Amino acid sequence: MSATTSGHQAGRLDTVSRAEATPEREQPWAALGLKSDEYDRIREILGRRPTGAELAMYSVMWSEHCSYKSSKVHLKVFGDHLTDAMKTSLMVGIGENAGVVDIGHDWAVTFKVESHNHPSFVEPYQGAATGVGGIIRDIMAMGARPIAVMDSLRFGAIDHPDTARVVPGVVSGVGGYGNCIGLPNIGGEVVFDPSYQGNPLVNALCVGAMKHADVHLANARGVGNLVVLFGARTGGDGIGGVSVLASETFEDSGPSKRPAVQVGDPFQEKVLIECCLDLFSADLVEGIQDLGGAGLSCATSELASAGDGGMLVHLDRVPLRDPSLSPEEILMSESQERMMAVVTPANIDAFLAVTAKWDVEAAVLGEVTDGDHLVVQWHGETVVDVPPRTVAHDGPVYERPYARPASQDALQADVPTAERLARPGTDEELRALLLRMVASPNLCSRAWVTDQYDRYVMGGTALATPDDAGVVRVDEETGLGVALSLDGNGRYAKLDPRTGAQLALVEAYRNVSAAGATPLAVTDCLNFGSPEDPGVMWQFAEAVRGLAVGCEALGVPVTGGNVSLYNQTGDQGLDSAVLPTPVIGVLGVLDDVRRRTPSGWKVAGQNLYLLGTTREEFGGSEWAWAEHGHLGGMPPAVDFAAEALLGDVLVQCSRDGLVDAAHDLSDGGLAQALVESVLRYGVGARVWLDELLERDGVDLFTALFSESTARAVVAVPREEEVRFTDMCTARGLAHLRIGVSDAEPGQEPVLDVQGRFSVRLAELSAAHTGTLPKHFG
Amino acid sequence: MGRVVIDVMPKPEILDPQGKAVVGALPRLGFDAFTGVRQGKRFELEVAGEVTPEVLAQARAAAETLLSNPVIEDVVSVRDAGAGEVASA
Amino acid sequence: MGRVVIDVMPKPEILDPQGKAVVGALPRLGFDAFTGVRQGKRFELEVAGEVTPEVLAQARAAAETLLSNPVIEDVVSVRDAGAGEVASA
Amino acid sequence: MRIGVVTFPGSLDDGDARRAVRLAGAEPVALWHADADLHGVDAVVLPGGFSYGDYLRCGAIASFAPVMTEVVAAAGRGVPVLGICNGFQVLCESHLLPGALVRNEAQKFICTDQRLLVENADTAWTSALTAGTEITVPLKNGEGGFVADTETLDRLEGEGRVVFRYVGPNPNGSLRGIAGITNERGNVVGLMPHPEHAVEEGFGPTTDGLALFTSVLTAGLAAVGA
Ligand SMILES: Nc1ncnc2c1ncn2[C@@H]1O[C@H](COP(=O)(O)OP(=O)(O)O)[C@@H](O)[C@H]1O
Ligand SMILES: [Mg+2]
Repeated sequence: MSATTSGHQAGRLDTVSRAEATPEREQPWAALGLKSDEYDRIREILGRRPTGAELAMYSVMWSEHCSYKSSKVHLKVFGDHLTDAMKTSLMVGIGENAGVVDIGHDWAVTFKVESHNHPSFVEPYQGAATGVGGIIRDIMAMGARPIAVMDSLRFGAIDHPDTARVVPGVVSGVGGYGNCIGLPNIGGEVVFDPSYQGNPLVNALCVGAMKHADVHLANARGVGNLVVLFGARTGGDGIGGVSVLASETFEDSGPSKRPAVQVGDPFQEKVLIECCLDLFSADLVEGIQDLGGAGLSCATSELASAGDGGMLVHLDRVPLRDPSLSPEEILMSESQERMMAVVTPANIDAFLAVTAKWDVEAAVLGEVTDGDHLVVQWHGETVVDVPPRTVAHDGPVYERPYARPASQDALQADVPTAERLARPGTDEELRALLLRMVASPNLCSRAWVTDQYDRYVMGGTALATPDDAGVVRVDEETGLGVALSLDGNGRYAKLDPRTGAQLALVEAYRNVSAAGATPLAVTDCLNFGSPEDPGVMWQFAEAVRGLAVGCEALGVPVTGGNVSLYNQTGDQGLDSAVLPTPVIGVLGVLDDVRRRTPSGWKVAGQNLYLLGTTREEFGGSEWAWAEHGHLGGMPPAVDFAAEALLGDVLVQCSRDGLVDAAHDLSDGGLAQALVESVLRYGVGARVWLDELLERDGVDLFTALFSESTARAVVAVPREEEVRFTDMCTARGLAHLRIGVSDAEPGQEPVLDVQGRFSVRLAELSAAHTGTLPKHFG
Repeated sequence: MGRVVIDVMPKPEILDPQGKAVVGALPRLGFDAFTGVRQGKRFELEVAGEVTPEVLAQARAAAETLLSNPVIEDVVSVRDAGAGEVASA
Repeated sequence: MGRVVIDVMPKPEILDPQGKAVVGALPRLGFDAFTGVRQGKRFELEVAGEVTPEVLAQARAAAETLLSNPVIEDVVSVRDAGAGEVASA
Repeated sequence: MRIGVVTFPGSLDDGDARRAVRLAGAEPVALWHADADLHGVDAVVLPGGFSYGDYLRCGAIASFAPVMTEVVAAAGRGVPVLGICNGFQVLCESHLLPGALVRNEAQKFICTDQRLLVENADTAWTSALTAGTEITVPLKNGEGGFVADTETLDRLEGEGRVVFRYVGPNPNGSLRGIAGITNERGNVVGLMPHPEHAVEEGFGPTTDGLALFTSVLTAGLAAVGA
């Protein structure tokens, strides 16, 4: 270790002056993932060859993950579809760590979803845990107190041996971090599909709340202000490729081994949250930034380029966990649980007193300068001297070729008609199908997963799994709060990426309104295969456009998100890519979360109404997949006007107390919604569907399992019946009484489809809850 | 009846939050001699008979697969408890 | 730089859910030689200088107070790692 | 009445415990782990969470916090002390209560709405409940298995010091289904489930938990007078 230090002192350090003196020196730009034209551009920007440290910074900041070089040209579409009306509640939009939305009463919320797919395959527990930790820091960096998390998980086939390795690890990692840090987990998704074999998707969402005045931005302003790094010590985490440089620089005293995975320390992050909130409330922070991907390279270059001057950083002041780290590696390290703040000299003592109170290590690394360069020094020698914008924002932009795959037509033509895929004929077959469907991997109870997550901590959870949306209180005085739902459907998106993205959006929108909340804003995580495949790039471009158009139609802006590319297990292009999987989060607001609508009925004797109309739509359906392993045709049609109307009515029902329960219809159709609602509180139902069959011209199988959109089931108390139906009629929303919640005293509760078949709740429940424990213990 | 002892430690380069918590607590209790702590696991496996070379081989294999996570942990030793404490892996 | 190793094991009469889980999993992986497993902890404490008798005394005290809970655990050994693996407590 | 709620680094349910105290009609007082001072409170709650990450043993490092010296002394004087989840673990590590809590038998964290049988309604924290009745409050823990040697278990049961017992399937492998216990004097109570998450209509499964916090309003003042 001291050998390494003496290595630097022996003059091996690749300083700026050395770079100027040795322009011909060969540099491992290719090993760092740079293309030759990108390397040339760096030389052009600097007017010399970069130092090793500079090369490290550019290479990581210009990577796909940090620079969005393949996706940028498409993401612009969100801006094109942002209307003035959509901007009204948007306080901070795309471009910051996370978007900020005004929810009234001087409160704002910030939320974002991010992926941690690859690390979760390599080491499921730590990969998932650090994914949760990372998104929480993004939310903290906005000045907010994190108030809830959600997780959207996709795994390979449920019975594949590797799934048995990945699932328990990921689930306990999400829980291990979230539980220990004390954030309620209020919802998410669990999906199984062979396309995610070897490439699971782990997307984590965090939402935070703050007063308007507390919104913080990541910028370094004010010459003379100090740059402070605080939190965990810096180790060799996640520096992977950059070790190439380290070994070049220190030939004879090679650095010690670098960790293959990052380990999270949720306790450190919990303390960091409380420490940050103390700092914010004492107004001791001018600008703040989390350290995530690309660590100090990202934080310093982003803070500096968003500021009004330059920045000087003494890298040797970074507290290290591993003293053998080289300057390049320190710049690159992705050690978790660290933050960077800009603090005035007048406040620094007070700042350090707060960090000391929380036992959080802090180091003043440098200051904001009146130049316009980011300068990094190592024991007094300059190793980085760059215009920060060129690192943080002026990365390469690719217009990657994209083309609709030739196979798309055949896929869409493969419609799951009755001739092609056998359907149940008799009532007895329908009953058996219902039991199989509720036990199928994607429709069965998620309790095995969600029972490992604390949903009660912080005392503000008004709804959580298995309800349609998670609902948490923001303000204890008024009861003001937010609802969130996170949804995606890769099969729909595979059949038609544009519609698929919109289907994810409308489902999340519907879930939030079913809970009684007014949808306000959107975040997204776009998980796709390799952008170098034109077919994948087409899927991506289509999905982004679909989403942008959908957001405009519904009047809800995208406030931020994340793109995850290269999700695939081989190099077979489209065929080895995961299903294109846009995961969409919608946030809604409730003036009083106690008015939220739960998804199950609690009392007998309430009338059940089906809202919306049913068509025969089985393309990409859970039925086609679970029963026949079939994926083809077109996904269900999207009707934004119908979704908006349904949403409006559901929100009004909650406000006026017209319904006691509401459950949206999505995967698995009406049958699944009915089953979930009866099982929620153990109150059965008697259902009659003849009128529906007649009105919509469908058969019972279609009525039960079709996945038509813009539908929900509600439970209406008898005394509200007239007001409720009058409102639906006045608003022009199709509504039909299809049954009654039912609990005969002294009798076992049942779900009864009148005249056709009947299932005891105990039997339904056994089928529904048995699947995950059977596979994962 | 024999016994095999297996020691597993977090890899030195990997963050060890548990050891970190302990090293922070020690000085507060007046134990000021220690500059670092790492916390690992110790398994004691019982066998009905003697600890034969076959048993030790099984123990070694179990240590590498089930009892440690090679991504973040090292198997430090696998040994016959009866044969005295001799480091062997 | 010296190192002290401390081993802590659950008391034999106390329920050890982790050991129980391991003993259940071993045969499923084909490791059939083991009749019982207990999972304990191994601490490695670093000292700046040598492991003096004072350091060992501190380590022993830390083992008995902070590093183990006498209701459920026994300190199995506290030893100087440099001095070979010699059981000592 | 003023009830102190201790915050250790890593405490999570301290805010919820303070809210429960307030809803019960008392004044919550935030206590800091590093202060060797109880600020004259009439009762103390050690809340749930993961103090110091619970990395060594649950509650182990917290039990050595300066504030715990005062809590132990106050408990000895008869001041009511309630330990919830991590707080229960701290009480055991501090030897204010016997036994210990180990990893759940199923090796998984569990969060569930848990039915409990009230077995002792004579403690400082349960006088507003009725022995023999059931309550339902959230349970959420990864290391909630209560263990003690047979002699201790027999004594706890013989002396009526089992305060709460799990109803239905044993959620975490606790010996004899024990969910909460008290000391001989009945002023110190520890339990794994979370009454503070069941104090408000609309949040949590019931409001059954409020009774623990109202119980101490009468018991607490008597004890402090003593
Ligand atoms: N799919 C997307 N949709 C909208 N905004 C996105 C998307 N992906 C990334 N962004 C935005 O681009 C910015 C940079 O993203 P990212 O690098 O993930 O942020 P961070 O550096 O905070 O992790 C953020 O403001 C993010 O919200
Ligand atoms: Mg960020």
